[in-house]
Amino acid sequence: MKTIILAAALRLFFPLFIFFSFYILIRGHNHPGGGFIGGLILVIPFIFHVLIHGAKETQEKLFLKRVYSLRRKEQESDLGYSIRNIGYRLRGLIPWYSRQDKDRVLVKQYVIEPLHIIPVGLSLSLIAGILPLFLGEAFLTGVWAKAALPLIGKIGTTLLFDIGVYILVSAVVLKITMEMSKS
Amino acid sequence: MIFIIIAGLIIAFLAPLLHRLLGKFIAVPMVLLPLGMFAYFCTFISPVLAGQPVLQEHSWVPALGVNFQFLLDGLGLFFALLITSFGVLVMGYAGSYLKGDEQLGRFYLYLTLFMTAMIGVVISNNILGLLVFWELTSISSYLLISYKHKYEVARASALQALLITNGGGLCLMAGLILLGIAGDSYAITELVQLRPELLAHDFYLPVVLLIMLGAFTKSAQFPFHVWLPNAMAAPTPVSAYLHSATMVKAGVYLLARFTPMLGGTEVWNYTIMAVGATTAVVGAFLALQQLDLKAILAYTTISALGSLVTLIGIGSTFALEAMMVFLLAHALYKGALFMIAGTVDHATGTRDTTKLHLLGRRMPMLAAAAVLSSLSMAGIIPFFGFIGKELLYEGAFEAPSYAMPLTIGIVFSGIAFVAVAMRLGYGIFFRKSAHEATAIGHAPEPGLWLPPLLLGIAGLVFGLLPNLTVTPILNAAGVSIAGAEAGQLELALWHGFNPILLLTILTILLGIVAYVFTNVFTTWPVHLERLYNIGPGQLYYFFKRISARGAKGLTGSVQSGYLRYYVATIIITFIFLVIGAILQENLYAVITRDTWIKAFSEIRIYEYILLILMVPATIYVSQTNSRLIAITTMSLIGYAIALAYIFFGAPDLAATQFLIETLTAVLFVLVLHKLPTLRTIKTYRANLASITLSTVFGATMAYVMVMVRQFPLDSELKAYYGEASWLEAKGRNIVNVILVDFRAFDTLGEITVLAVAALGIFSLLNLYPEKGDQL
Amino acid sequence: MDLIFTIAVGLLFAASLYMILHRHLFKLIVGLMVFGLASNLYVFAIGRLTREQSAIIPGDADVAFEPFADPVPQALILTAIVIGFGLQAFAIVLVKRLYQVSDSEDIDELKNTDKIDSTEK
Amino acid sequence: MQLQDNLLLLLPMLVPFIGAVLCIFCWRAIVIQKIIALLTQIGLTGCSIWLLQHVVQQGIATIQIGGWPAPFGITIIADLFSCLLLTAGALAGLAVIIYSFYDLDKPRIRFGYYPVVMIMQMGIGGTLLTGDLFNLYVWFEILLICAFVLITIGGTKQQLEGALKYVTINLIASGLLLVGIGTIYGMVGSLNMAQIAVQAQNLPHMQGLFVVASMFFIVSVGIKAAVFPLFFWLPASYHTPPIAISAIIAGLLTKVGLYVLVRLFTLIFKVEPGFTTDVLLVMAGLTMVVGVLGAASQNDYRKVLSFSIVSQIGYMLMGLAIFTPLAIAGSVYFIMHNMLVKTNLFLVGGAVAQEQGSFNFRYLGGVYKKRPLLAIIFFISAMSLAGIPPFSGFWGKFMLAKAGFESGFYTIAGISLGAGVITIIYLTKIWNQVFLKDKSKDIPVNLLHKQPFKKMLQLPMLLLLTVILALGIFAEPFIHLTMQAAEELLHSEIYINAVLKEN
Repeated sequence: MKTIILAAALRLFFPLFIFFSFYILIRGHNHPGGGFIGGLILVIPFIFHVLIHGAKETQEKLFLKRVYSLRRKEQESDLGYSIRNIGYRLRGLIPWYSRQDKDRVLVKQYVIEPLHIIPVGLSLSLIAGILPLFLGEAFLTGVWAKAALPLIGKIGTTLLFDIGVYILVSAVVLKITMEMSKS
Repeated sequence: MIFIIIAGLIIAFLAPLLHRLLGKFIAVPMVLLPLGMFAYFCTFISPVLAGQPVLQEHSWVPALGVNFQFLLDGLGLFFALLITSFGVLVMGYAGSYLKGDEQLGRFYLYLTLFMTAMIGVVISNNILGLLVFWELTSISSYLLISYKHKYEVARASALQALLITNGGGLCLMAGLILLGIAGDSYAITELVQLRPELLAHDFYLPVVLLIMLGAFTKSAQFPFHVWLPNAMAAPTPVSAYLHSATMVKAGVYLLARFTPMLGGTEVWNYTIMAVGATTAVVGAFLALQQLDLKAILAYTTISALGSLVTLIGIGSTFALEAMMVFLLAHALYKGALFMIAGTVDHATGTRDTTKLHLLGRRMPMLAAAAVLSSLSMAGIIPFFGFIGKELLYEGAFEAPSYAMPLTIGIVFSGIAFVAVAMRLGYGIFFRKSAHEATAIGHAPEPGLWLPPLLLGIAGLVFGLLPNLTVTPILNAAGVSIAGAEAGQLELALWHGFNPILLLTILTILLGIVAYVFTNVFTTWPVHLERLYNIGPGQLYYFFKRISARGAKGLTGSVQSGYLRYYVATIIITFIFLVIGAILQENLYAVITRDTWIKAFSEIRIYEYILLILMVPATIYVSQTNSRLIAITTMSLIGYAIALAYIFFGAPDLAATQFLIETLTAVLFVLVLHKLPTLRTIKTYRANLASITLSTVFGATMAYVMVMVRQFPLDSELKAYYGEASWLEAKGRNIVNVILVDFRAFDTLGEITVLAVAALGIFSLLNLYPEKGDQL
Repeated sequence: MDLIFTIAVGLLFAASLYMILHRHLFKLIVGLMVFGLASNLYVFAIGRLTREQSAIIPGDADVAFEPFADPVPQALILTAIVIGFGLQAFAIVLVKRLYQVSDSEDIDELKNTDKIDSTEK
Repeated sequence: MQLQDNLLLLLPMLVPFIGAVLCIFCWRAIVIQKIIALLTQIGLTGCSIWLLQHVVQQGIATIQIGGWPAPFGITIIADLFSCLLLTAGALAGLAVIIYSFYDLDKPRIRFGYYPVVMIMQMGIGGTLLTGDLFNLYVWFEILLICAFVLITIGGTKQQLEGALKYVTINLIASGLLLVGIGTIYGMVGSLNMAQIAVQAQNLPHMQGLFVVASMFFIVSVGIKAAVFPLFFWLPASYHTPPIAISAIIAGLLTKVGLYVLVRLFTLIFKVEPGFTTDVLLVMAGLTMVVGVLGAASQNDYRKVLSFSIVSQIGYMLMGLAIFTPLAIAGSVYFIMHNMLVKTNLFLVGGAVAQEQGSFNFRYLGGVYKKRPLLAIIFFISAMSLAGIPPFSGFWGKFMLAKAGFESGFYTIAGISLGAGVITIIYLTKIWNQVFLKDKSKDIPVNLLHKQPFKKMLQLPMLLLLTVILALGIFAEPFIHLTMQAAEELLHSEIYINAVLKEN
């Protein structure tokens, strides 16, 4: 299924799906949608990526993070190098601003393993449950902030809970698809 | 008295430790324990003889009425003294017999445990407490029989003994529970007062039969006697203690104990009498045929137990008193003879009477003990055995009914006793024969001949001076069984010339004749094999084999390994239960014409799409032989259902259903090439059967649905959520509010399931033996 | 309108059982999935049906007015669908691995663990 | 007080949950996982005992998740029955966790043994404490998926084969359970068990339907509880995974199923003489008989015990069918005792196999001489299971038999005692074959490279043995508690009032 058109289309749809899924998550409290549906939508482009490129490549492209440093110039002072390097590292955090310098060195690389995201989702939901306990409320009570945010609306622990669901569902589905595709 | 029990248990469990500390001197503390107990019980002699039973109570599980309630009356005291005094001798004997055995500590553990349990049995006043100790004796007996656990014989015999006695124990348990229900009390002293009510109670018959079963199995009555000869696989001290002097008499004790409460009726007397007499005759007959020393003794024990039980069955005051005397006499000589047999075995390495000759010269003290006890066994004046036998004969002779057959049976048993006694006391020790004297490995040490000798001397002393020694306590025991009119017994060696004396002389003469013709009896079994093949011993193995095979067959057919049978069975059970409930509750009548009309009414045109999509898809998916089409059609069904959710106001559900269905299809596609290709495996008949079953199942579900839906649903949840969703939970999408607020706990569980599923899939796909991980 | 659901539920249950009883690994897994669909549909239908008006409180109201679809079965089914997805995904992988290991799609041949005298260690 | 009340009831679920989450965070760090698991399990045991003590002193405790009032939110409720089982389960779990330190292979630990076991503990806690029917379903599914994962972890052929049966039958059970819950909702429009119980009395025209609905639960929960003729998955799968897994599943899961049956049939569907009683009685009797016969005919340590689980379930069901205070108390006691004893017997088997490399009687022997402590542990546990006094099983058996005789159910009481004899047969079979007999000379070579025996394995067994002995010899307080629990169960208004007290 390695078609160029699909691959190109996917690149286009990637941010779209991500934003759409987030939109579904946020509006879920008042309209059809919610963390679960949102999470499923979030993984759609990833699944397509897996289907098109295979799990190995998906991992390589989407989940492999590399951290680079600049190569040290000759006779450069420690201080100067450090300043330059920190600047470079900071720029590296912004995806579209990172420079493909030739004189960089790979410091370390790590794979973002969906498995490690699973407990994050679980603990977010759990925290949403435990927080109200400290406010003297029952477990999993919805506690709401006084002020409302623009676009998102009122913020409450239920939203946090739903975000936990969202993260977990996407991580789980991603993990399952990637494992199945790998084997 | 509870501290006696506790001390016994503690010392029992200390025995292995003591063995490690003291080595072969472990016998010293182990002998001191029963000695101390004996001394303790002796302090109760005077109050008990004065007619004041001692009653002590300690609560254990009062919620169930199970307590340690100890009663020391004549009967209990008699048995307690018997058990502890024999305990002293056997513990000492065992120390010498098993000297150097590395598991001696364990042996003492079991033996002490047994002794303690046995004391518990005879002093318990609470019938459930009695049951507890009763079962403990079975278990410790099991452990003792299987002591030489290397040998298959020991293991099999131990199992047999355990099964029979424990089976009886369970009967006893049932009987005692019923007795407790009938009398609304668990105390023997109270139940005795309720005798008239108990006799009239509906439960009387089952109670009596069940208790008898318990007693008969324990006391090796025909046809349950088979375990006792096999139990001789145990080390000899065990045989001497458990299987002749004490444990097997627990059944006799039980019957005696319950006589004042339940006895005296026809069913009680005749059943016990018949079983006892049969056992006495069968045991005696089989004893004559044995060649093995311990087997001979085992069968005579069975016979003696039969005689004891017969006396209880006769039930007259005199017979009951005679029973006590004979019991003591038997314990004395049989315990001694077992120990002698053990010593002989220990010294020569064989127990085969045909290989044992002229042992008297090399082991004079042992021979003396043997002579004393076999004379007692044969019932020769002036030994205590003589008094016992006289009373036994008299009891049978004067039985209120069936005196004649009973007497014949008992006398037959007596004849066998004489013959056997001659073989033991004379045959292997002194009889001149063509053979050389049997070689003796090493001369027995005092610990091996002193205990039997003491017992033999006791038999003589008790015989000469019965009234100075044992009569009072026997009388007290008689009072506990037979009531106040008993207790007047005066034991004496000489009763004058009467029919009983005639019978005794006849017995001795015939016994000598039987001894002379020993060979005839011992070669008989060859001719009798066929008879034995249908005897209870063979029957036990037959049942065991059959039931093992049956169990295997049943298990094989129930747990067949065929998954579809499992599923079919479950579904059939389900259908059966649901339809059964519908018929039982007359629910088919509830469904009226209106229900059906309602079911057909107001379908909108576009809703037919659902059916049009679903019906062919469903049929197709179950018939197709293409994997891809199967997946596609299944997704189609899923989408149709999603459509239904949209039609009926469930957009969230529809979206989820749609996404999940797609995702499932994707997962399938991902592994499709690893999945088996489809083909039809089923046979035509199986196909027909499963179509039928499936149809009935589907129809049942549909029927239940129709039935439920005919009533209006007034859901308070729906109403409440409708009101509270926006005002209190601040969300307009009620479904989502339920998921993240009202019932968020469910959702927490749900995501946990997902997480675990991901972990599981991860491990399934990455961890398997072929992958090189050493499991 | 009950009729549609009655027929559909009956049909789905029957078909799923039919497939489970077929001795084929693949059919088994499909049958189990259809079984899940059937039970969801059953729960949905038994909570009574309301056309079109979904369980969402309109923007101008404080409470939901009848008739609106019962949100409770919906929430239950949503949970059940998700849980079912997890279990079914696991089952698919299990079947896949089992087929790899045993090399047979006939379930009747997979009865070693039930045998009394199996040769396992 | 709010916080304390909340914590009291939540901790049995949250402690293992947090432990599991932490374990997943430390996916690769086995040692840390072990420490977390141990701490969690100790914490869980402590919480259970705390809760038990609270309930004993102050009666039933409830909280509402999310603060929504009773029939509308999810109720978490602890009565004596659930607390007793919770404590027993936590103790069994503790023993298994300690055991697994010394016997479970590394790969299985690396692939999530600890987190899954802990989530299973959470599921058990949830099942025991929830007062909501659908929430119960969710907890059941957690138990189910955890069992799936644990049974298949390691992926040997036998495990997968057994798992196929486990998965198929249990997925059907889940479906039927969901359908049953849907049916109940369709009838009364509520999911709170107490509220359903109230409604059941208020809706006389639905009495018949309630009986029909109860059949859904008998079958679906009966499958999980391994009742005849629904138990087939159990002997097919329980013996396939390593002992550290078998023990915890075998010790706890079926009993949890039985707990639910008892809960439902004391609270919602009353067992009244008639169809339900007959069904339960027949099932109980057949379960006992088929179970013991199955156990007696096996030649593998784990298989014997697997069938033995089935037979013991029959006893527990029998108490429910008889439905008198004594009978229910007997069942409660039996469940508790069985959780501990069965776990311990499985652990002993594991220790034996660690040294000898097999579970098959043909290749085992000589343990009695070589490992006396292990032999004692086995013997006492086995005697407990067989119901020999004064060990714990006796009291359960006694209470059930007495209740049966008292209420006129002579046949079932007789069967229960008769099955006891066969119980002794198969236990002595193990004793004979594994402990007494000398080891056979011709052992296949692949069984010879065995692991050295780790003495520490006996520690968790001794822990359980202590509890078992206490349960038997100092039975009075426990029996008193079970009697109280039975009174609570039979007077369902106590439970209902505790849940719906605000209204």
